[in-house]
Amino acid sequence: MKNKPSLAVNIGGLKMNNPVMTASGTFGFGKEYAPYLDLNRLGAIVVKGTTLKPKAGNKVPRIAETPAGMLNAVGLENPGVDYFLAHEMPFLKQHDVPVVVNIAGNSAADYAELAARLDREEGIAALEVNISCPNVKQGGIAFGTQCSMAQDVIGAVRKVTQLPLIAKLSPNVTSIVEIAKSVEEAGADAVSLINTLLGMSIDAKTRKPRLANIVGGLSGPAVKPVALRMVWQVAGAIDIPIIGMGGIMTAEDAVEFLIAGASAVAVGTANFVNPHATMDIVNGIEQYLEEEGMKDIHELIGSLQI
Amino acid sequence: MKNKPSLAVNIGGLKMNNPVMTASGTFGFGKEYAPYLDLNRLGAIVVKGTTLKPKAGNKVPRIAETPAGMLNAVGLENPGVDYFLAHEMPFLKQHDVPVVVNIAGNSAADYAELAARLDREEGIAALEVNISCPNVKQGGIAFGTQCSMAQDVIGAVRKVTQLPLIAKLSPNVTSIVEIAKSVEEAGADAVSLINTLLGMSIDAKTRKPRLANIVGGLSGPAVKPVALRMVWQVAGAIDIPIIGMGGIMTAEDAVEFLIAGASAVAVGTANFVNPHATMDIVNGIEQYLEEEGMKDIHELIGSLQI
Amino acid sequence: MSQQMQARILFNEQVGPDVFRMVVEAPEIAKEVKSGQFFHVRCGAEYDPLLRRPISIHQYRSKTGELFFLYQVKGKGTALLSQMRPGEYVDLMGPLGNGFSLKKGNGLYVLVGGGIGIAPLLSVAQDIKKQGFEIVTLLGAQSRSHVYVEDDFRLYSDQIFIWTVDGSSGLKGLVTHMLPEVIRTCNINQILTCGPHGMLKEVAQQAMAANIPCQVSLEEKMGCGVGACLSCACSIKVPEDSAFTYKKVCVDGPVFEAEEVIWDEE
Amino acid sequence: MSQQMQARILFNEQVGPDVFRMVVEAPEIAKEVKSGQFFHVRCGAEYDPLLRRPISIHQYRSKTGELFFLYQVKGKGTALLSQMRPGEYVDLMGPLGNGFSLKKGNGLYVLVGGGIGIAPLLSVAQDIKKQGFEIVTLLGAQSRSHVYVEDDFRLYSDQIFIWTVDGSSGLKGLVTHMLPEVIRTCNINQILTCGPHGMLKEVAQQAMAANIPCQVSLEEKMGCGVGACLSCACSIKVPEDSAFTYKKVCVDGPVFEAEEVIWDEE
Ligand SMILES: Cc1cc2nc3c(=O)[nH]c(=O)nc-3n(C[C@H](O)[C@H](O)[C@H](O)COP(=O)(O)OP(=O)(O)OC[C@H]3O[C@@H](n4cnc5c(N)ncnc54)[C@H](O)[C@@H]3O)c2cc1C
Ligand SMILES: Cc1cc2nc3c(=O)[nH]c(=O)nc-3n(C[C@H](O)[C@H](O)[C@H](O)COP(=O)(O)OP(=O)(O)OC[C@H]3O[C@@H](n4cnc5c(N)ncnc54)[C@H](O)[C@@H]3O)c2cc1C
Ligand SMILES: Cc1cc2nc3c(=O)[nH]c(=O)nc-3n(C[C@H](O)[C@H](O)[C@H](O)COP(=O)(O)O)c2cc1C
Ligand SMILES: Cc1cc2nc3c(=O)[nH]c(=O)nc-3n(C[C@H](O)[C@H](O)[C@H](O)COP(=O)(O)O)c2cc1C
Ligand code: FES
Ligand code: FES
Repeated sequence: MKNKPSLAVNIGGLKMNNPVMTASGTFGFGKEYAPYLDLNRLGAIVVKGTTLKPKAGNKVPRIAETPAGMLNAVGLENPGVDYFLAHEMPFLKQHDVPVVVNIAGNSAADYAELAARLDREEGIAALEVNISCPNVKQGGIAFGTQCSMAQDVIGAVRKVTQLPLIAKLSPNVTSIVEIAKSVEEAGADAVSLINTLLGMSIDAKTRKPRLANIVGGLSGPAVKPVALRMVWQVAGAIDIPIIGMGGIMTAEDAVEFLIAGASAVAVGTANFVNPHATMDIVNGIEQYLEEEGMKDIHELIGSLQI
Repeated sequence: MKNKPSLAVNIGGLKMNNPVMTASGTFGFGKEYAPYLDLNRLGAIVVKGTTLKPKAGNKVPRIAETPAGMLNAVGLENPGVDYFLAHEMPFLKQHDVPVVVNIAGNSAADYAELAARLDREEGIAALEVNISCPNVKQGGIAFGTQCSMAQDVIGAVRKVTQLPLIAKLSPNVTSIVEIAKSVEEAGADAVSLINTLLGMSIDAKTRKPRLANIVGGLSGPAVKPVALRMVWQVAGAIDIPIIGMGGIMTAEDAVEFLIAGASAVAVGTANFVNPHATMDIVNGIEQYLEEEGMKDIHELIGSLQI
Repeated sequence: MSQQMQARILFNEQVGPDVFRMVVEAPEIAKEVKSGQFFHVRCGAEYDPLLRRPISIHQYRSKTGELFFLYQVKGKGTALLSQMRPGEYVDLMGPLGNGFSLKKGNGLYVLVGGGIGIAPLLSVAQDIKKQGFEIVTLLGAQSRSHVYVEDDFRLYSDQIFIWTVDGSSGLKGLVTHMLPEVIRTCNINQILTCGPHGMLKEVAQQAMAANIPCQVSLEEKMGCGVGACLSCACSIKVPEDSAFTYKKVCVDGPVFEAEEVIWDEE
Repeated sequence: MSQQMQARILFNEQVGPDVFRMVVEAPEIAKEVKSGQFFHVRCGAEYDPLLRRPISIHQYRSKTGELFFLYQVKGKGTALLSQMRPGEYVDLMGPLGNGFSLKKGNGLYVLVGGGIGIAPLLSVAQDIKKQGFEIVTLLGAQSRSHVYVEDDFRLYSDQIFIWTVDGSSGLKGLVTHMLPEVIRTCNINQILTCGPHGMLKEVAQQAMAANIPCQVSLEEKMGCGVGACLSCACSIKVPEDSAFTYKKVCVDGPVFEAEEVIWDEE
């Protein structure tokens, strides 16, 4: 019998059976998509961005569709870390899938406190530090656009946790390479790229912004070329692994990110369009490897032919 | 008889009958689209980026389609300023439409020499200084991503010409507002935003980049949300007028840019999809003004309701 | 349970200037659906438009396994939907949301629908009729040509009143003008309503003032449809100490009790 | 003159596993087109796919005002095109490009087509036949099922040879294998060819070695189709002192003389 190719990857200590993760904020806490797929077949579940205290989030409308994309300004609505641990983790723990918690805060101290809290909990496989959310007034995006602040946050979190630490970067910067280097230096075990591009939509009829928050984050196929470019640029500049995301809809898209140098991928907006997109992508990557005669996904990672 | 609304705008000394321009590099030297529309009905024609010496440009493939967008890496192919003046200007001069020359160079001195050369010529209504082309190795994008270099180039050009001077900015920056402020300070009469977003496309089958140049500039509807956001941000920060562009396909799109604060718009990729897009947009803006009971386009500009 | 499926289109016919009725074959699903639930519909195979569109169940026939949708062409998505032909397949996700739940009593039910908001009410009317109760239906529209599937409603309604803003059909004015009279004169078990937000608010307030149970079907822009993206927040009263400020139209709704909704927020 | 138009589709039928023939009504244009020219076709109304697709004229009938296209479904654009139905309208821009120009002489013409590259050659065959000249046609394909519209070519060709890579139809091997023999045994006015780049290069080199005029139809990814965007650069010999290094497939081509092309570049 033919052996299946190996899809397993290790993202800075986060071990996954396959490289397909969910993108934070697009997959809830996992249970929402349970009717549509077997959660155990995911590489990892990255849950909605979590903060110390509950956050109400922004007013509606919170989303607007754009050509081949969407803007969102959810504003980090979440029930807070305590609620998450009490009410969402139990369900996730029933599964055999790594859980990555995406964290956000208003200061380096916030992030550190949250990380310390999660570090003590069982069943959490890694932390993804969102230093790039464009939808909150304070902090958020600023952390991700200046190297020094990015370093402060990652450094503070690094001090309080042994968990694999993934820095999630903003694409709204002049040099993604500089930011990536600075978080690597500050002790990140991996980077996630990209978060959403800052965008805006206006209703010509009412002359009002289509989002209550005026601006929001652009995601979906529209941003894929930018995401792919950033993954490729960063792959050439840092030694820690990259989780690539931004507009991945199909296995072919995922393969492109792996070729560009990502060691894993996250699927976001695609979940809304196709609730079993992640499964299709896992299967499709496996099929691609078989067709190409590759025995291990690492043969594919960073294999761009120039 | 009902009076038609006034569509005339003045962009830092560049007077146009309507706010609809062509985006540099997407409309050749005008003659290419002459079979499809009446060039005299355009607000202005912005010609292909021009350099002192002829440039061969990049190898093919130079374009790749992406979801709701396209990447290009033409690499500033152009016959040089002398050829342009001898062979392309005569045709343009036969028309009654302002001609804006988009210029590029490898150093502030290059730009200044080119600007000085064009300043002496008749029939040129304005200069658009491209400090943002992502497709040339040297210079190009670097000028547009650092305030000091942007200022150097614009300052050098400002010294040698009285023509209306438009700075065309790159969106691949952390703060478009800072760059816009710095070119305003250096003497620009207007800004054009946005040039293309740096992107990449990979062919999963061959594992090669789809562009010979590896990376290229993303344009088309996919980038509209980013462009609109930048126009809105910059409109709140500078006093010189803005020419908005990036994914404008229809009059409704154009109206959105005007609402966000652009005083004129440029149509790029849309020309390839619909060769008389510019005319449809001029007509559509006029109709919008009529329907809204507006007598002058200036009632629309910057009219975002927040 | 909610699922994603390719359903074969049996009919897709125009029933008004901008309104279509689509009938699809979905035998398993047609047995499970509840009136007031919706499906999240993919309107094209490419990425523009990208997102699914929520469309309510208009009617379901458990026996024949048919699902009906009544939809208005608003933009790109619904325009593409209207171009689909019988024999083709449409990508559905659902049934989603909670649906209406009928409050029992010895009175009658009042249905109030405005615009395309009438869509889910036909299914409700069917349910009520099956249980042998009386129905008074009030339908509001802009003008005569915007009164859709009136005959279907007549089939189930004991009394039906059509209101048009321009008076070109039925009575002239807003459908809510008549509600006070209906409330005064009838013994009402429950009011069930769907339509523009302003109408819902008016209906809800009249019902609450008269202490009549009232369910409203809300709308909000949706991403996922399953509670994962938090796009569809709506202002619903929650306990002071709750970790949540908003509820989600897609999973907590789209149907809410009138008194749960915070109507003052804009 | 080139224009943009909405042309009514008369037929759009499958003629091979992945190949379709579309016939549209375009009376004015059908009078003006030249074999070897192409149309820039919009394949969908939304923004994905965004760009037009270049498709050659396969046949034109000035009398009935019909234009024929023969196209292979490769990706999104051509897939959408194949779903269009008679009675619908397709958005065309054209005719574009230079087209083939026949070199007169007292010999015959050789047509060499590979894959879907045969599309424009049928139109050329018609032109040549109208002028009473003899035609030898060599068509290459992957396998039997990839030999399209063979009968149409038989209609105009005095001799026709089919080559398939797997030998499942006609002769086994590459179509270019036979060219030396044809060149040796025939008095050839001109060779006209369209197909994969490797094939064109081989044909061009054989023709040049034998001093036979040869026109090749090139392909390159296109943006505008009218010479404005500089996407479609191809390496053509230009004078040393020219301001240009490249020519444009869309306006300077797609048909070039074999000796103009710089074949060594990759
Ligand atoms: C629970 C629910 C049930 C619905 N049932 C029906 C029905 O049975 N029949 C019917 O005709 N319409 C119904 N609608 C409204 C319908 O979803 C929108 O009219 C439709 O999404 C418009 O899409 P479009 O592409 O045609 O328009 P566009 O304006 O191009 O849509 C652009 C974007 O806005 C969103 N959007 C626009 N209007 C609405 C809206 N009112 N609610 C939610 N999202 C919106 C779209 O999903 C899309 O993301 C329902 C809405 C909800 C929330
Ligand atoms: C002058 C000319 C004439 C042509 N005539 C015909 C014809 O008669 N019949 C036919 O079947 N094909 C013809 N082609 C090729 C045809 O244009 C492509 O197969 C088609 O564009 C593929 O589009 P797609 O969306 O199906 O595939 P995709 O792969 O999804 O296309 C993606 C992108 O690549 C471009 N592209 C892909 N292949 C080509 C190509 N070979 N040439 C140019 N651009 C390409 C598309 O335009 C699009 O921008 C011609 C090409 C040229 C340049
Ligand atoms: C509705 C929505 C909510 C999101 N919330 C978060 C979040 O809480 N934390 C975070 O790091 N990223 C968040 N993101 C960004 C995604 O995780 C992802 O980086 C981005 O959407 C790009 O991927 P995509 O194009 O596949 O969606 C959110 C995206 C969307 C669309
Ligand atoms: C093929 C192509 C060539 C371009 N060449 C130039 C150029 O020479 N100079 C320049 O300033 N911008 C150039 N641009 C950028 C456009 O002028 C415009 O800023 C950008 O495409 C965004 O607008 P759009 O989305 O409407 O195309 C080019 C764009 C395209 C697509
Ligand atoms: S639509 Fe995603 S949470 Fe309701
Ligand atoms: S396709 Fe634009 S120049 Fe040829």
